[in-house]
Amino acid sequence: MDLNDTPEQAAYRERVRGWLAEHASEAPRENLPEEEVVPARRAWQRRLAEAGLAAVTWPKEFGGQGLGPIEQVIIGQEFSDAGVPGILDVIGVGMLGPTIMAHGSDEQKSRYLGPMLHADEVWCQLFSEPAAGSDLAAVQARARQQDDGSWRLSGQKVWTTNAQFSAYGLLLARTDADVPKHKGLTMFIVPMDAEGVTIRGLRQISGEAEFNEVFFDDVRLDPDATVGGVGAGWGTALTTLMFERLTIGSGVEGLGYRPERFAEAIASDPHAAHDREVRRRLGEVGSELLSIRFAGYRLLSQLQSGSIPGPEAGLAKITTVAAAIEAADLVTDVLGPDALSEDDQFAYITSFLPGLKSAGGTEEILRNTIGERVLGLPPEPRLDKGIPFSELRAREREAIS
Amino acid sequence: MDLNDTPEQAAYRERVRGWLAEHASEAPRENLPEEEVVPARRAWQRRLAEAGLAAVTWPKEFGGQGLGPIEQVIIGQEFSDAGVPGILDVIGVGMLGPTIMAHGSDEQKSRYLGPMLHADEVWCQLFSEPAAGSDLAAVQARARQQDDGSWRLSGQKVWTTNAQFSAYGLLLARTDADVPKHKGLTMFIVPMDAEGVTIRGLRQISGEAEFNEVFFDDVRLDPDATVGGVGAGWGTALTTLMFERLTIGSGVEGLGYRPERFAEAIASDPHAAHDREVRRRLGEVGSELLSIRFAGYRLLSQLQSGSIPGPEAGLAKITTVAAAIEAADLVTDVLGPDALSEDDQFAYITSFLPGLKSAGGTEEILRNTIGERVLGLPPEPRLDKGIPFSELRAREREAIS
Amino acid sequence: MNLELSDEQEFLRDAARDALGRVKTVDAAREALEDPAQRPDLWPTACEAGWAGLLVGEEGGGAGLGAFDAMLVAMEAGRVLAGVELLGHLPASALLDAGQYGGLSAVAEGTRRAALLAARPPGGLDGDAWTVEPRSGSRRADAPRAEGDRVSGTVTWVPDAPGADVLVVVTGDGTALAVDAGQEGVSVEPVMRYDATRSLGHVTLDAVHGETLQVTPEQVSHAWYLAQVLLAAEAVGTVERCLTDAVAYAKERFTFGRAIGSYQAVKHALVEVLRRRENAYSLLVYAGWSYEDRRDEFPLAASAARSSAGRALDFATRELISVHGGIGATWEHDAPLFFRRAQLSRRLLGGAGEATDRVAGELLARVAA
Amino acid sequence: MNLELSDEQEFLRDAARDALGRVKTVDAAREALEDPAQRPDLWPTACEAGWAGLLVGEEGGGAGLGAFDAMLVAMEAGRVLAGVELLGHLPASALLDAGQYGGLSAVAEGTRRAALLAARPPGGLDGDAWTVEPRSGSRRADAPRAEGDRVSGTVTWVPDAPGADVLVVVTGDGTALAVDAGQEGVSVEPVMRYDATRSLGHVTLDAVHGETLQVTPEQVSHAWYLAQVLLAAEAVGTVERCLTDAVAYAKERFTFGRAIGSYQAVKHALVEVLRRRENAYSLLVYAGWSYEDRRDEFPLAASAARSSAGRALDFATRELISVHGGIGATWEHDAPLFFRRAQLSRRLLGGAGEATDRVAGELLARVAA
Repeated sequence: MDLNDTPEQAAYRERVRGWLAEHASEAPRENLPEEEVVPARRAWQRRLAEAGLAAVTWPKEFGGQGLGPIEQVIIGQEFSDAGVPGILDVIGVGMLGPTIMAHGSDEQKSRYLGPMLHADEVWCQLFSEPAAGSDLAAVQARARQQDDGSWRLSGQKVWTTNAQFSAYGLLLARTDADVPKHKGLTMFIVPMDAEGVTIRGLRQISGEAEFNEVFFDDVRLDPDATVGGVGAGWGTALTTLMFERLTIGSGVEGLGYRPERFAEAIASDPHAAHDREVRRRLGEVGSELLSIRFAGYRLLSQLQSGSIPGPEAGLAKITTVAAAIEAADLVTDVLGPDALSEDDQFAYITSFLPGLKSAGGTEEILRNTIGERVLGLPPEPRLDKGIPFSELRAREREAIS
Repeated sequence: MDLNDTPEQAAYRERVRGWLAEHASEAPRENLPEEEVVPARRAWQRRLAEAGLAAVTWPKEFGGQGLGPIEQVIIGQEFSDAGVPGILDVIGVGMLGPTIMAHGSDEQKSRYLGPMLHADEVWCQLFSEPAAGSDLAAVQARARQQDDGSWRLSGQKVWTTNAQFSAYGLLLARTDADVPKHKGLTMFIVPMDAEGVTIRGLRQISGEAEFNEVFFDDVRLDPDATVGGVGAGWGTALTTLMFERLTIGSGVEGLGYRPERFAEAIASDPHAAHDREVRRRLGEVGSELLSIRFAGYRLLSQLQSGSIPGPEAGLAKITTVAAAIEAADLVTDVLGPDALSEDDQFAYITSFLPGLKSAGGTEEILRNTIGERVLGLPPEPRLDKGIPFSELRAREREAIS
Repeated sequence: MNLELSDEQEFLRDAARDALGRVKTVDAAREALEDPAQRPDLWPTACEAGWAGLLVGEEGGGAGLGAFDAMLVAMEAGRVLAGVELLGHLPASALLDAGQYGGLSAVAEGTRRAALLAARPPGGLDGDAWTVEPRSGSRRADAPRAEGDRVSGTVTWVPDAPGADVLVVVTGDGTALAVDAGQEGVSVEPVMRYDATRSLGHVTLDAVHGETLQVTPEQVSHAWYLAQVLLAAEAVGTVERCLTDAVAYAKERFTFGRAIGSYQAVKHALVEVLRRRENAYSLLVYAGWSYEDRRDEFPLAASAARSSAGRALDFATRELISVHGGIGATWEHDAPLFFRRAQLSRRLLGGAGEATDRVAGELLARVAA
Repeated sequence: MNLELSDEQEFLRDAARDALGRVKTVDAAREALEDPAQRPDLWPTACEAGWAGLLVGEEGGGAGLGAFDAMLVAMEAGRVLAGVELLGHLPASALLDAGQYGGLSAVAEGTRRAALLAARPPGGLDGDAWTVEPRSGSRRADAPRAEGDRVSGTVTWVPDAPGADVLVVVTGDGTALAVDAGQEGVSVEPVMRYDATRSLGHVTLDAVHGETLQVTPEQVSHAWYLAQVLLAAEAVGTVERCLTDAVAYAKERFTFGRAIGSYQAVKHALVEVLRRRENAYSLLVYAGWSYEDRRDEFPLAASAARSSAGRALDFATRELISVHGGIGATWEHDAPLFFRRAQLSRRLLGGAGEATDRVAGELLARVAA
């Protein structure tokens, strides 16, 4: 058991540190005016791409370094220690680029990957819909092929991060409603500036618009906009989701909810720090958050030995969200209503976490998946198997009415 | 809103009190040697029957008083205050007798109800089986009719209270396996001394045998042993279960888990009584147990106004079991390992409650029922509807192998 | 024994639901987060409905109803997040009535609105003086002090203080005084935190004139517990609303070919909301009954009700968001408004945690006695 | 970075599973409840396997392995409820090694068994003296005291004290002494509570001779934390066993035409057992790593592991009963034996609650520093 770097890793870490010592000052400053943030982070990603630090796990042929997830983590740790941000387009570089590498045509690879890597074109992921969240294969956004081979797309996507400054989106649409739901899907590349695309910020509990809704009104797509073949969209989407799990997996350590952060707030009230009830609660959430830190290190060990983390890695998210909710509740119980000021860091956690709970699929679906795939428990009866999507929808409408 | 008696109720209470003042000394003493307990309680029930206090809700024609559940509750309260036990055969008088009144033949009523009331013959309920608990309609005990009209019964029942000193049992058996499971059931009266009946104490966590297993090996039953008609056993069973809910409903007040009982143990340790963590936990379980007391009073108000409690009354059991488990845990945390001595009252609670959790159906099934019947949520998909029982069993065997 | 609602109580409840239903209070709760001026003034509604004098005896110009009747109104207010100033006014009015305050009839009519400068009765582990909520942190602050008929001190997070005409002040030794809020030396700073439906104020008194009320220590402490049960009743109303909304959505939202309410994870969680609602409501009944018939149990009952209802509210509002998935955590949805209500209420008037501690304190005192 | 088991560790674990698998320890756990003589003596197994000297350095005749290796063995013992006397012996042996105790090689071989008279390091809210478990109640008791080389005092609930040859005694000021258990003035009363697999004793010392060990205060306190992580590791082993058994039953038990494991209520609860197991195991890893490489974090890591594993054990054993329905609460089923183990373990060595309090204490001290 060893938490330390191998000699090769230590050497790599030294190189990253060396680069940072020289260039950290070029990173975007904190507290930039809102309109300057994205341009500054674009420029910074470009700088990182030039230095070979933007997409270390990409193959060299696409401009990456052909390295492993551990090197990615080392970069994350060193950047975090140096207090500088990483790349702007984590979604594109971490998930969508690799999907295009796996399923895209040679033209798509040569056209899109370079500008993505250098943040000349930022990407967004257009999968979830209001009625297709955990049940992603239920997407209703509809693309119909025209006689000239082009497509017409209509529908709505939601929870789209970065849509407002993205050049392209990778979009999952239904191209055939008369076959079972997993079979009638196709993946598309959509230019976000196309006519008929409308982007609207989606405000969260806190009032901030952390996500977007994107509406498509008869948007024209080129015949070669499909990725991975017509009707094969579900398989393409699974690739993206696998990379999503990897991206999240290697970026854990509890989303930055270190137990010390909450302990500090409590220590500020000496009365509370000596209250056994407060200490019991702090001790419980503290243990949970510490365990996540080491669950993260265990995951890295797995990655390093070449295995892809299983669905049980998702348990860390459940733990983190629950513990951070409880920790923020505790701090607010101690500090009183003043900790609920909208600009307070704990009020922000309180507002932010309820939404995070179902991000990337609800906890219920995650527990189903882990119960079935990890523990080998039998699945729920499925009422939607083998039934054409159009009939499923008709049944739903009937059941509600 | 009024917790007090109506004048009629007050008068009734006075009469009960008056009788008790005169006769309480005839009640079985506490701490009788084990072998004297049942005879003494039999004699006491006979005494109560003579005084018209044994089956107040039974119609007069069967020896009852034709009164309502409130009078039953008043008796319970006064007996409890006087520190004397109630009747021995709560299951027979409360649930099985009323079932026979509803579904039995005239001969059955005149033959069985009198001796039941006077505890000359105690009864037991033979419904649950090892593989038919919450899913009661899955019973496998098999009764086959013979050419002479008599029946031959084989199978196993479990969780049978009082079996070891019962004269009769009311038994749910399968008489036709080739129809869907609710349709092939029949209810029987079974003499517990018949040849082929074996009774075995079932020890619980504590080591005490609070229940029995009963085995039936080719037991002969008379042609007139059926209650409510061949194939109509499920309907008959539902009547029993309805009276079971009523019996439990009017006997609540938290199964005697008064919050003061736990507070007393904690107050014995002045250190603990000033520990905020201990107080928080005591306050929470105390609130839960107090709420059950008033939930019980609300239920009585409902009964008094003539309504039969709905399935949501079962929530009180969930609350009570969970709160008492937590309360016993708390007390043991405070008092340390010594509270785990086998003869300690809190160790007994700790041992007893895990089994109580699933008594009368698991919490999961109860929550399903309440969700569907009270909140109107849609049911789970049912895979056993309309399928012959024999085929269901075959499918199970296949799935496991 | 009858714990069902009387005909009069059903009428009171239905009338409250009707009166409050005329204003879009839930929408206003959202708008007021960005512009507090959007908070509707419901005091005229309260006066018209007779709620202002609900706990004032008939001789004092009130309706002479009981604590449970007040809870029925509070439940309706909680159901629609209506910011009626009853949490401050009703407990204060009960104390003004008990102390035969001169201006009682105007208070009962509601032409003069009252607020209780929420002082906590002694108890628990922190000594035997009355204390008040600190501005922040968990240590308790000293209650105001009086010298003769002059009273000074600061009380923070006072429900319904902004705009109140009469402030009922409790000092460190448990004396209650009625203070005219219009006089010099009284300063009320309105504060809004997270839930825009609730009017709160930090009040500072600088040697202001007060009229000492002739009340018993028990009456003073019961005013605090009245505020506790009103918070509890509001919470139960909100829980019921959350349950209704969540059940409706669980029936119409489909995933994997089934309504989500058919899945045990959702179904059991909603039954858990119901279970908590039932328990909290039973304790409201206990509190209402003890206020009338067993006054020595009122502190226990009120604390248990606050504790139970507070936990139910926390659970129900989180569950409402959770059932809705991501959409339940968006600004335009109602769920976050109920959630905000839960978050703030949990930390007011000693916090739900202190109420739980008081339940333990009462139980331990009971067995020691 | 590599937190996977090394080949040697896998071998150690498999060998332990194999050695303990030769005895029907779970059946013995049931039989011993009625006849403590049925408790199998596993100490010869431990000696043969080399566990006695696991934490003693090679110069002292031991294997010089790490804390995590000891946890691997404890996990296997927990998995089958094996009553091996490692909880007492291993922490004591680590301290005897650090203090260069004369009879160390016999301790490392296991021909002389050691036990730690579990004294709690200062910390938390109760002053800065070492204390010991009280016989009952939550107030802590004074640790033994030494005058010269004579030591007196009573320590209750000492794991593995009956039959131990060397008692490692910690006094109120944190001095550690090795006491020969065979001498006059040493009395060990064996006690059994609820879980018959665990050997416990109340020990009284009446001015007995002790050999003062030359150890640092940190080393003495880390012996306590070693016992904490061994309890935690045992618990994780038991949790894993509970999960395996519960999953197996959930696949084969049918109700309403479906295996019960297909219902979300059962499925999600079993995943919750897994989640708690994963968290507790991650903290064992933390504890093992910090013991080797970051000793100042060991008290935090060990306390967190004990706290997390204790809660996991409580949950898993209840869930195992629950999945089985009524049958899981019967004497002949294995589930109650795991449950009994959880109930007693939770209250030993300060209790899981104190470990949680220490996590908070360490975190608060860390941010204050």
